[in-house]
Amino acid sequence: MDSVIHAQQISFHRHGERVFVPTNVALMPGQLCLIRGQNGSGKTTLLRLLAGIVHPSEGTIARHGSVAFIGHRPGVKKDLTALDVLKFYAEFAGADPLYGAMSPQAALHAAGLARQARQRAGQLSAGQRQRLGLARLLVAPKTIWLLDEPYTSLDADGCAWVDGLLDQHLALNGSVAVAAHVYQPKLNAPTDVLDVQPGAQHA
Amino acid sequence: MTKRHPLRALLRQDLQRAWQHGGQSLLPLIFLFAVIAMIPLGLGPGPNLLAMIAPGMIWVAALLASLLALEGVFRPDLDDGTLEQWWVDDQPVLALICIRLGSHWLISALPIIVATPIAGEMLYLPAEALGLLMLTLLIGTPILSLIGALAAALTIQARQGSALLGLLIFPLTVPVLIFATGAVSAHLDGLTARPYVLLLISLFVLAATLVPLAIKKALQLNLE
Amino acid sequence: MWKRLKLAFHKLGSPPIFYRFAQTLIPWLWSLTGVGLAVGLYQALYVVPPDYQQGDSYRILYVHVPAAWQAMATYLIMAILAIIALVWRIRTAEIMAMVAAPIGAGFTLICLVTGAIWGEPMWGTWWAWDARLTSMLILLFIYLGIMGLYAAFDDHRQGAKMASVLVLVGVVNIPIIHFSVDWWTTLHQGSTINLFGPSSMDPTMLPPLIWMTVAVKFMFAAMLLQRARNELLAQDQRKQWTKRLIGDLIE
Amino acid sequence: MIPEFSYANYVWSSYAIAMAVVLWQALGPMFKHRRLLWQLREDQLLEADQGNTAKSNHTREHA
Repeated sequence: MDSVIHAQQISFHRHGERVFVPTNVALMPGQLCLIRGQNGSGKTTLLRLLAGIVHPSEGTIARHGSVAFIGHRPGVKKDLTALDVLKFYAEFAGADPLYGAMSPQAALHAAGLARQARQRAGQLSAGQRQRLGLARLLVAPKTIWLLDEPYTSLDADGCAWVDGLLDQHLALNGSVAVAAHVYQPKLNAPTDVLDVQPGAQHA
Repeated sequence: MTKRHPLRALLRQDLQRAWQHGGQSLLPLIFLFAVIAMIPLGLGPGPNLLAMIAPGMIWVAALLASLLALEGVFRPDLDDGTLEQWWVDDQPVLALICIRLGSHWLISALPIIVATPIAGEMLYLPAEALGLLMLTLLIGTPILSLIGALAAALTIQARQGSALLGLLIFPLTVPVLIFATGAVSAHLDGLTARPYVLLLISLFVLAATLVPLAIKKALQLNLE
Repeated sequence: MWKRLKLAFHKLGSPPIFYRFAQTLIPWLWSLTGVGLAVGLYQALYVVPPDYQQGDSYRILYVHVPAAWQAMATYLIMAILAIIALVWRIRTAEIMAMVAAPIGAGFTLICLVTGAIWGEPMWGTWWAWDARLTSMLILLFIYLGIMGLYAAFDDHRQGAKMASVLVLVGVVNIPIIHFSVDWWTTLHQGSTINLFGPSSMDPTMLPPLIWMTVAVKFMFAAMLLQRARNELLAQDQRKQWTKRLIGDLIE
Repeated sequence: MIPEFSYANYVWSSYAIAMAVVLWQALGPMFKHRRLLWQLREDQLLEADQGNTAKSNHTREHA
């Protein structure tokens, strides 16, 4: 089977210096790629490159499949209700027909936020907001999930819920790239590890 | 709901949020009236003088009012991580920018245009100039929104961005101000306002084609 | 040819090479400026006869006009550098575009002040909303805006990129501003006395203008390289090449 | 030596102001360059010094 993301020797230059050492990424269907590295090693930048938010300064990226990206900041408008946030994403991002999309209500339920549906996102706790951000993956499912520190501010239950989401997605032949530096996902599926090295000085 | 409608979704969300903010969305309008009310207090209530300067004053007040809402055009989206979603999964970025500009104009500028008759009445604006003044506002305020949004996109991460906004915007909006008020005074002098209105329209076309590209570039630089 | 040009371009893009290049060029540029100014000023103040209409006050033209030309030319150069900076991401172009703004603002200021001084004996007022003076005033604000935007970023390179976008927007806008202001003054003043126009210049009055204009061009180049050299040094304090440079100076 | 212009005040003051702006634009960066080099040199000497003392402390501890 062909890879859904194929990146060759990509890197990004900030201030004329490489953020990380040029890296190859080959993400296969049904595969999880765990991106590791110290703080500031460029995990976030690598994920943003893979998502297409920034363009690589060197190397090439080919994507085959729809992409969902959940960054540091989960992309939740604080003045909207939890339900409205998900309704917006269902319409804004749409669902890949390969996967069954949940209704916003069902997704809230799955994320354990059924009782917070009418609350403004600004009133939710950080962990709840993180769950809400991740629930986007259910209302607007995509083939490739790019998740930047999805376990941030989640409790043990939340981490297990995310692990479940990932397992389910991988079982459907979806692909996931996760940057995580504390919690390690506990999954059934094969996990590939990619270590990001901070960039050396670029002469 | 499998098909995506990013433009519709964004427009709906923007309008919904403006509606929820209620009074806050009307701040530019309130500010406009505050400025209008200051003018007779500063210049004296003489109807002749006020009538003469009314078109220009309403335009300057509209320009100042348009500054107020700019903080909210892109900055909150960058801060909460929704802006980067515009670049994920081949979304039509340029069209999204245009939608955002459109909703911004609807929320901040349209109320001002609708309220112009009242402002005109307060400054003894000659009745025959009102229609033309509203027309120039209708064509000109979108240009202000475009230039303002560009300045906002450039200053998102700047220190004291809001203080800079005015300095960046005013020189660029000089032609709009000149042609718009020129149209009205030509009309009041019994001349044709046509060339001014046509120039204003071509300014709008030029701005509408070029500025969104510059905004896209500026936002992209912010995401790097 | 093209390839060699491109190579030279990239070489100049390297900070230490650019620094040394500027270092050797600056004294030459200042000397040429000095020669040009000496000849130009001598001709402007001693050689050319007084104008039969304006008396001697027209001599202000020899600073006013070269400054005005340079104020506009600087913007054009800045715009070209901004394009190079945004498209090819060459850092020295970025820096030169940014340091061009204060220089352009300086020439604009000279143009405005000398214009105002000229206006006093001619119009009887220091400031008139004359089309050219007004456009220059707006140009000054644009320069200040670019400088302000660049200075408002802690990250110089981010600031330079943002300001470069603004420079390019200005390049489209400046002719429109000029045109609109022209229209505006004819609308509001009927016909102004055309003071600054090159309407009927006696050929004997021309040589000093040429000398001064050329001198100002060299002056601009010298100032640009001077400021760019400083900016490069300040930004690269922690880089190897500056350390080596300082090391050479210590010995 | 100085020519007797009509409007002499206007002519001389505009030349003087132009000269002042030019001098300010030319000399400012020149001084800044000197200051920068001086400052960088000082930083570097300080750094080298620190390196030396650190080394000598180290040897002392060993002794």
